[in-house]
Amino acid sequence: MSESPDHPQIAAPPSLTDLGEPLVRVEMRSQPRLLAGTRELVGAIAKRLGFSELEAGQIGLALDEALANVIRHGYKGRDDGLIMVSLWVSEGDGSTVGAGLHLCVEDQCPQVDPSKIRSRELSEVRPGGLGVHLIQEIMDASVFEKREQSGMRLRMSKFIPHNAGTMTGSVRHAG
Amino acid sequence: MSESPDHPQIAAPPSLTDLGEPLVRVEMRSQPRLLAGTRELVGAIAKRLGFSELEAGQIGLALDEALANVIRHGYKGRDDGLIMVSLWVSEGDGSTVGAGLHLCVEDQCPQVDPSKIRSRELSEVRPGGLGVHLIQEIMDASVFEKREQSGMRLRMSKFIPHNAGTMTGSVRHAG
Amino acid sequence: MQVDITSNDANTTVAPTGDVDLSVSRDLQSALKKVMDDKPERVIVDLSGVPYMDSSGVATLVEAMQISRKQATRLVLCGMQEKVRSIFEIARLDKVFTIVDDPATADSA
Amino acid sequence: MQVDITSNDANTTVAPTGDVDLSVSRDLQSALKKVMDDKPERVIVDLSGVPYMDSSGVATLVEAMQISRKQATRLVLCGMQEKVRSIFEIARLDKVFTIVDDPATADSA
Ligand SMILES: Nc1ncnc2c1ncn2[C@@H]1O[C@H](COP(=O)(O)OP(=O)(O)O)[C@@H](O)[C@H]1O
Ligand SMILES: Nc1ncnc2c1ncn2[C@@H]1O[C@H](COP(=O)(O)OP(=O)(O)O)[C@@H](O)[C@H]1O
Repeated sequence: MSESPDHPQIAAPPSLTDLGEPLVRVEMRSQPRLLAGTRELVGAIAKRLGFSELEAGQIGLALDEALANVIRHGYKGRDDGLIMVSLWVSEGDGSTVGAGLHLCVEDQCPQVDPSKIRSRELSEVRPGGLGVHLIQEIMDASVFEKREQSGMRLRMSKFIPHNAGTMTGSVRHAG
Repeated sequence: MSESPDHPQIAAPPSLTDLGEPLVRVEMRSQPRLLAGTRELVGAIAKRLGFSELEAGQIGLALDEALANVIRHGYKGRDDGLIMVSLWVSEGDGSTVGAGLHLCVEDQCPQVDPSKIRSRELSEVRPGGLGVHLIQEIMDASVFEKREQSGMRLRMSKFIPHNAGTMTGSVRHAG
Repeated sequence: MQVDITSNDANTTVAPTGDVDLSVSRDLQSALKKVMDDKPERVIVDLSGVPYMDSSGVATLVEAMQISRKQATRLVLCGMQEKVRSIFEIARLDKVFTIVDDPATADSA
Repeated sequence: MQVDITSNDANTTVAPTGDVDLSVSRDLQSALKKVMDDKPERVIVDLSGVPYMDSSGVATLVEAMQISRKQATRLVLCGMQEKVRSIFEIARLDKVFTIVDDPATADSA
């Protein structure tokens, strides 16, 4: 998958069984006008988790690319397809899963060979062919797979570096 | 419901039957940290629909107030309750429903008498007691009701004044 | 959300940054209560860093106002962004609070 | 998203405002194609009003670059916000495009 040496994908995303019930689930029609809402939902939650403004925006971008691919390649531009996005937050407290944000994108499209889902080589500059690469560079772990019944699934995770932040506020005194 | 004369609630929100399948459905746990994501999702979609930045923010606020009330009054602060938010967009093209954004918030809480869901009088200034008032002032139509099986439902709509905007871009030439 | 507190002479400025909603309003509440405990002459709440506030945030400010009146502390809100101002207007609280535009003039309001 | 187009002498500036994602990238694409049709000496894409861009937006810029090279139009990107710059860096396109910080210096880049 042409991973760059400085961004090795060390970990696999946790299994759906390990993750349990999602915190948030979004079911959306396969329409480009809905991309902004869904990526902003995930970006806002990422920020609350302690990811930086830039990282939260990038996580939103990774999701946007995944959804856009389902709309373009999976549903071929049909606007009444269903896309399911699930989101989990792991606190990393003693469980097998480190602290992080986990996303799962599922569709009801014809299944394809997951190994065919890959971007162009970065050196072969042409319009397009970047989405999967962006997903892989931004997220710490990602995997495309066939769903049990029908459709495709993308699972992806981004872990929180050290104790990056808190879910609540902080008070600073001066003067 | 102490409606102000300058914001009469002329219309009722369209029925769920008239609205049909939602464009987007969000299922979230009853956790305050998820409010930002959900209101930003709805705000982003409202902006794409042609609502102004301020109006889109206010629609997000109305949803935030509705969700916060479910968390505080319905689930009494429990963080594992389920809240379902559905969103529809009506184009207002010949259908019985005018162009607008429609939201439905559903929970699985003990049912209460919908007529008891009301804010304090604005003149009796005290902390709290504003959420329902904000929802009623911001939205053009809103109704609390008991769900068929269990739990409560809030349906609310905001209509688009004249041809406020487009769902796509626009190009302006000068010079 | 983060809350910065600065004091000079008789004035204490409380400056939250970030969205103030149900998930963080309790932090603003305790910061305001703590500041009021010192009974300063004037408490200035600088809202210029707050792009969004819901009714739980408004409630903490109403509570602070009630405390301030009991102890003759002057409470001034300043720097409100348009979206935040609109909630005060809808709730008819824009005439109940002392609200000034510019943090620089809040010292004398 | 809105696209503003202004021309002076040999330069044409294309300034989109708003998020550029799959829902609007086609509008940016046709604006760029139209501008390229006139074969100006230099096309400046001012991205200072673009807080967010996805790969469909990047694709329209790569396409414009390919057209520009065929007809000896100079294509310059300017005013990129940090979030937008990061996608160019991840895609290793930050060295392929001519990118300047300041719209004022794009005229001579
Ligand atoms: N959700 C998907 N379903 C089916 N095929 C996909 C999906 N996502 C990506 N692909 C395949 O992987 C290729 C690379 O995707 P990407 O890197 O996003 O570039 P692009 O979509 O511009 O071609 C696509 O061309 C397509 O063949
Ligand atoms: N989702 C809900 N479920 C049950 N009761 C509710 C709900 N929303 C509002 N209420 C009732 O309506 C009252 C007014 O709500 P609101 O105007 O938001 O003010 P507050 O929540 O601060 O009391 C609440 O005190 C509560 O009794």
